Amino acid sequence: MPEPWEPRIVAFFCNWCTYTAADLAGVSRMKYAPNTRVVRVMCSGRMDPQFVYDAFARGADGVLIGGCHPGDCHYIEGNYKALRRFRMIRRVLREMGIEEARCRLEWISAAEGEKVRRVVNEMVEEVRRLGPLDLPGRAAEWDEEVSAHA
Amino acid sequence: MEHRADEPRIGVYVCHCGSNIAGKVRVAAVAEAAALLPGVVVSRDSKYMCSDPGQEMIQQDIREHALNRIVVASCSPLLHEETFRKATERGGLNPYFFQMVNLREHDSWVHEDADAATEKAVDLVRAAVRRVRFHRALEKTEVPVHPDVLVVGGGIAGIHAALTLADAGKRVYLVEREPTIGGHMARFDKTFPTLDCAACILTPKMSSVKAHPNITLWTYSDVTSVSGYVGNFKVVVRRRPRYVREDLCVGCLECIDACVYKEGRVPDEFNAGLGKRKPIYIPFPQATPQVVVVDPASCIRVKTGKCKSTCVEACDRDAIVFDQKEEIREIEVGAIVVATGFETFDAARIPQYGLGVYDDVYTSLQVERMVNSSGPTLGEVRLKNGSTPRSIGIIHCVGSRDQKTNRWCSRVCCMYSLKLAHLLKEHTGAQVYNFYIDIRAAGKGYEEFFDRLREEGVNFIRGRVAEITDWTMTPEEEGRLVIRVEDTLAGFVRRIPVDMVVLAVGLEPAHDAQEVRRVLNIGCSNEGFFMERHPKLAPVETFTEGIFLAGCCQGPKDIPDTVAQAGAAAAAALALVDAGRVELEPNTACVVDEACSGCKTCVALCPYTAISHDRERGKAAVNGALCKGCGTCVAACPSGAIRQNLFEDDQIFGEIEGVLVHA
Amino acid sequence: MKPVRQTIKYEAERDPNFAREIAAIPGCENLPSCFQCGTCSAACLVSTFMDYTPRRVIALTRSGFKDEALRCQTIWLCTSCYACTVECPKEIQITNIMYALKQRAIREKVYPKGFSIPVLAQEFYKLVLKRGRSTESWLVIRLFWRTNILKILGMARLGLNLLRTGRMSFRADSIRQTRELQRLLEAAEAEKGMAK
Amino acid sequence: MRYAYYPGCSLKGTGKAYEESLLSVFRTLGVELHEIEDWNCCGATSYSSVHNSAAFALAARNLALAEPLRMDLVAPCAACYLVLEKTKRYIRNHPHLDERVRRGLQAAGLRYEGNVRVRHPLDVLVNDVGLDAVRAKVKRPLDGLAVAPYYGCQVVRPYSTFDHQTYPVLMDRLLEAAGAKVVRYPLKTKCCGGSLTGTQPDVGVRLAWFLIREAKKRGADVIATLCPLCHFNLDSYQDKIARTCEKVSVPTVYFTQLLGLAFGHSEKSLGLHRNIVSAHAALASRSLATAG
Repeated sequence: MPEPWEPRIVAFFCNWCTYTAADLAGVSRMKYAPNTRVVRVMCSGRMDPQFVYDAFARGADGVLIGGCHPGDCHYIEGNYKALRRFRMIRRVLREMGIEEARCRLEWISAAEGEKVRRVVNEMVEEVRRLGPLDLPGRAAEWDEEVSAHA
Repeated sequence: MEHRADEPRIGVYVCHCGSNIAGKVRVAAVAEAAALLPGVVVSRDSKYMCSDPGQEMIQQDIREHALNRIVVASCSPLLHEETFRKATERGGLNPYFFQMVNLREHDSWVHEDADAATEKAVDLVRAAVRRVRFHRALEKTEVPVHPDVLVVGGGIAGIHAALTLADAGKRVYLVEREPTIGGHMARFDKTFPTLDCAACILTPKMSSVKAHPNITLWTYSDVTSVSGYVGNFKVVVRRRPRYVREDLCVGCLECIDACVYKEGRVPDEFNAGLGKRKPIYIPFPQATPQVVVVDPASCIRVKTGKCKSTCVEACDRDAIVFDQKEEIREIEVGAIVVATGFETFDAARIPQYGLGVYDDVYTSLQVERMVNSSGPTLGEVRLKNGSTPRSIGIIHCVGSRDQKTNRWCSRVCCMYSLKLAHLLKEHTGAQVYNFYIDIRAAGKGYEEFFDRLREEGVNFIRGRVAEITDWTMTPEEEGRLVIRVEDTLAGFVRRIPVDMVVLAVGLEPAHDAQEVRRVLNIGCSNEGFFMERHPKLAPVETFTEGIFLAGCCQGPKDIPDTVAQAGAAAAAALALVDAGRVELEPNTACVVDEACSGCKTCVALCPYTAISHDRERGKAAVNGALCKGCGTCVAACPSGAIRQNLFEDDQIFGEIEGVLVHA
Repeated sequence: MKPVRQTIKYEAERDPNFAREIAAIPGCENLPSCFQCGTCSAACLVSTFMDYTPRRVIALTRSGFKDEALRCQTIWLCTSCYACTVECPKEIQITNIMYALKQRAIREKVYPKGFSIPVLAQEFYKLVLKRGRSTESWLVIRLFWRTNILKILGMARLGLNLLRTGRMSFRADSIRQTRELQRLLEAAEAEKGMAK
Repeated sequence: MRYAYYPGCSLKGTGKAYEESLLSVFRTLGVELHEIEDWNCCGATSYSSVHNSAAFALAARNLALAEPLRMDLVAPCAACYLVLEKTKRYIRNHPHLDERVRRGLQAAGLRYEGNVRVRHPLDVLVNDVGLDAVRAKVKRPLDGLAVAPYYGCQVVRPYSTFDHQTYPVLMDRLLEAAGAKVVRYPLKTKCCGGSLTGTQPDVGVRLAWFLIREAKKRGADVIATLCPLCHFNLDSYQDKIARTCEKVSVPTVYFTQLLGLAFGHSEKSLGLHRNIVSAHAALASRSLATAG
C-alpha cells in the first residue's frame, strides 16, 4: 500500500533571525507540522533563485524562505535583495504554472518562535490543499509524451 | 579548482542527547539508514556526542577508519558546531570537513509523531552527508582587534563595566545620554536587602569614572551609528550642546541662582516630577560630571534669543556659551558593551490605580526620592495636605504580570517594595500594607529581609488590587483612599482605607530600545529587551560578535545581578580585545577569476564595499577582511563566478537533493 | 453550634475532566491561566455577598471540584457585569465561565434549593421559547408561583406602581413567527445531524 | 442619518419612557430609526445561563432580520446591546458555534453574513450626530442641574467599542453639552444589581442603595442612566431602600430624557411621568420643570 501523500517543504532560513527563531521554537517545545526540512544560509540574500527551482525540480511541494524583518538584516540589507529576488522567482513560477502559495517569503525575527510554528503550519495546510506538485513525475510524463510523438 | 580530498569517507554520529532526541526520534534507525548512504564508512548513535567520550569517539574513528568527513546529528549548530569542529581538528582533519544536523531544536522538540520525526531526521542526515562531500579545507582567518572599548550607557552597569575595563588598562569611551551618569541607581535611597545607601555605593564609583585616566566620559551624547565588525568597529557619537563648556565649568552653580527664573518651573526629571527645576540646572548634587546643563526646551534664551542672560554674567569663568553646536566624534573600538538600562512602567496606563487623579498616589520612584534626605522633601514623608500618613498601601506588580500591559515579572519590585515598606514605616510610623500576588524574594539575604519585615509589623495581603477609589462606605473611610482587594488567603474581599498609595511600577525596555538595537545591529526578544546569544552558554554575548550586554537593557534585574553581569560583559570584552586578534568564520566570498566576466553586478550589491573591480584584469575581487559572508553577491552573480566558503552552491544543492531524494 | 463536618478532600472526589470540559466552551479557553490574584473578586461588587469569591470558584473549577463549583451561590449571584473579565490580568473571561457553570448546574439540576435565580432563568427560557419576547409581569408571577407564593404579596406595591405609570401590563407580548423561532432554537441546540 | 432599530422587550414595557425620550430626541436631531420586523427577545443574561448555542442563535435571529436593511443597528438597552455585539463576535471567532447558529437560522429560513454593526444611542449621539449638533439644538440648557452619570456595565463591558470600559466619559460630555453639571461619580460603571433586585432583593437592593447613596453624597440632583434595567433598579426600589438600608433618595432619569428637556420637550412627551420617584421636584428646583 502506498503511503498517504504528505507535503514536502524545503525551508531556507537565515542564520541570524529565522534559524534562531526555529531554535527558539524548539527550546519552547512548540509543536508544528513535521513537513519542513530546513537548509541554513547565512542571509536570505544568499538565496539563489536556482535553489528554489532546484527544490521544486527535485520534488518539493513548497519552498519557504525566512529572513530578518526589513531594517533588521544582520548584513544591513540582504533581506531587501531577497525580497526583490523573491518577486522575480514568483513571476517565473507563475509562468511555470506553479501556484503562488507554494513559495513563500516570511520575515521572522529571532524572538518569534511562535511565528515559525504558525507560518510552517499555515504553509503545510495550504500546500496540502493544493495537493502534490510532483514536478519530477510531470517531467517524466512530458518526456513520455514527447517521445511518443517523436 | 582546488584539490578535493579523494573519495569521501564519511563518519555519521547520531546523538541521543539523553532522551531529548532519542525520546522522539528513533536514533538507532537513523544511524542504520545513514550507514547505507554512499560514502558513509562509520555510522553510530551515542548518548551524548558533546561529552568527552562522544568527541573522543569521533577522533578515534578518524584515525582508525581514515575518515575524511564528519557529520554529527545532534542539537543546533549555534550551540555546538564549534565543539565538533574542534573534535574534528583534534582527530587530524581540517575542522571544516564537518557538517552538523539539528535534530533537537528542529525535530525532536517540535514534533509529536515519532515516525514523522524519525523520517525527518533521516532526511536531514542524508542532506548533510550529501553536503559534506563538497566541503573543502579552509584556512582560519584572523584579524587584529582594536584595543579600545565603547560602553554605551552610564548607569551602574555601564559604570561598573567601564571601570573594570579601564582598571585592566584598556581605553574606554563611556557614552551617556543624560547630562550625568548614575542612571536609576542614583535616584534610589537605600538598596535592599542590606539597606546601605545607594549614593554611598554609587557616587564614589561615579567619581572614579570621571577621574580615571583610561576613561573618556561623554555625557549628553548619543551613539548615532556603528559600522565595521568584531574587533574593528567604527562608531559615531553625537555630543549634544549643553551650552556650557565642560572644560571650564567647575560646578559652582552661581548661574543657577542667577537665572531669570527665580523659582524652578520645570518638573524635575531626577526627582520623578516631585520637585521643580530651572532651565539651567544640575540634575543632583553629586552629578558627574559636575557641570551644569541648559535645557533647550525651557530656556528662554535658547528658545527665543531674548533673555537678559543673567546666567552668562554670573559665570566668572565664561563657561556658558549659547552658540555651542553639537559635535560629532568618530572613534574606533574593538568591542562594545551595551548598558542602556530600562524605563519604569507608566502607571497612568492603569486608571484604576488613580495616579494623577488622587493627590496621594505615588510611583515607587517618587517615593524613593521622597524618603531620600537630599530629595525634594528632604526625607520628609508628607501628604499633599501636609500631614503625615497614618496608613500606606504599597501595590506590587503594577504593569507587570499582566497580559494587557507587560507579561513579565519585573523581578525587583517585590524586594524594593519591601524596602520601601521598611523605610516608610521608619519615617512615619504608619501602618503599611503590601499587596502582592507572589513574593519573589529569591536572592541572597532576600527571604531573611522578608522575615524581618513581617517581624516589623508590616501587613502582607495576598491579592492584586482591583481599584483605588474615594468611594467610601464607613466613617473611618471618609476622606481617605480605599483599596479594594481580595485577601486571597483569608478568602474574602476587603476594603482598606489608606492615606497614601505607592505603586510598585515594573521595568520596561527603554522607549527607544528598538532604535538603539538597529544602530547596533543586535536583536530584541519579544518583549523588547535586548536578546542575549544564548541564555546559558552566552548570556552577555549578542548575535553580533564583539557586542556585549550588561544590566537591565537585557532584562529586569536587581543591582547585584546587574553588577555581576556588567563584570561578565567587561570580562568578555576584555578577552576579545586583550587577545589582540580574533578568528573569523571563514565563510567569506571569493571570485573565481576564470568565470568572472567583469560585469560589476556584485560591486554595487555589497553592503560593506568589500568588492572592487580590478580595471586592469577586468575582474571583480573580494576583500576578505571586509567581507562578512552574507552571500548576497554569490546569489546575484550572473556567471556563477563567486563562491561563498561553507555555503558553496554545490554544498547547498547537495543539501536540497538530500532532503528530497528518498533513499 | 454548627455541626462539625469533614473538610478534607480525597482525590476520588475530584472530576479530573471538569476543567477541560469547561475550558472547551467558547469564551472559557483561558481558565488554565489563572494565577489566583483575586482581582476578579475585588472588582466584583456582588462579591460582597458571595459564599465563595469568584477567584475561589475558578480555583474549584480548575481543580475539578465540580460539586462545590456547581452548588455554590456565587454563580447565581453573578449579574454579568463583566468587571472581573475586563480587569483580569490573565484575560480570563470569568463571566463566561460563570455562564458555563450555570448551564451545567441547570443541566445536572444541582443548583441551590430555594434560590429563585436559576428558576427565573428557566422560566425566562421557557417564556422566550414560547413567545419570542419576555414580559416582566408574567415572569414575576411565574417565578414566585414556583418559589415562594408569599413573596408575591410583598411585590404588590411595586406592581401597582408599575401599572400606575403605564410600565406593566398583564398582556403577554409575542412575536408573529413563534413556530419558526422554536425550530431555530431546536436546531441550534441539537447535536450535529440531529436537526430536523 | 438612518439606523435600524432594535428596541428590545424592556423598551416596550418597564422602559417605555426610554423609548419615548429616545425617539423624540432622535427626531429633533434628524436621526431616523427603522424598527426591525418581528424582532425577538435578545436572551439577556438569563438565556445564556441555560443553553449556550441556543442563546447565540436566539440573538442571531435579530441580526439576520436587521442585515437586509443595510444600516447600523441601534440597541438602546444595555443587555440587548451587549448580547447582539457578543453574538456577532462569537459567531465570527468560533467556527463550531457559527455552524450551530447557521443551522438554527436555516431552520427558520434565515441567514446572517456577519455584516451588522451594533450601536448604542450614546455612541450614535456623540460620534455620528456630534456634540456640536447636539449643542445647536439646546433651547433650555440644564443650567445648574447636577447629574451623576451612571453607565452601568454592559454598554462598556467587556467590549468598550466606543468608550473606556471602567472610566467612560462620553455621557459626561454629552450632558455637559446640554448644559448640565456632571459630578465626579466613582461608581459610574459599578453593578446596579441587575436582576438580583427581584430574585435576591437582600443583595440587589443593597447594590442599588450603594449607587444612590454615593450620588447623594456627591451632590447629584438626578442620576442619569442609559439602560432600562439600571433605571428600573434605581427608580423602583427606593421605598425598599428606605425601609431596609437608609432613607436616601435621588430620582433616576434616562440620559435621553435630560437631552429632551434641554431641547425644550415636555416632561410628559419624554415619559418623565412614568418615574416612580418623580424627578419633577429636582428639576423644578433648578427651574427646569415643564408643565405637563
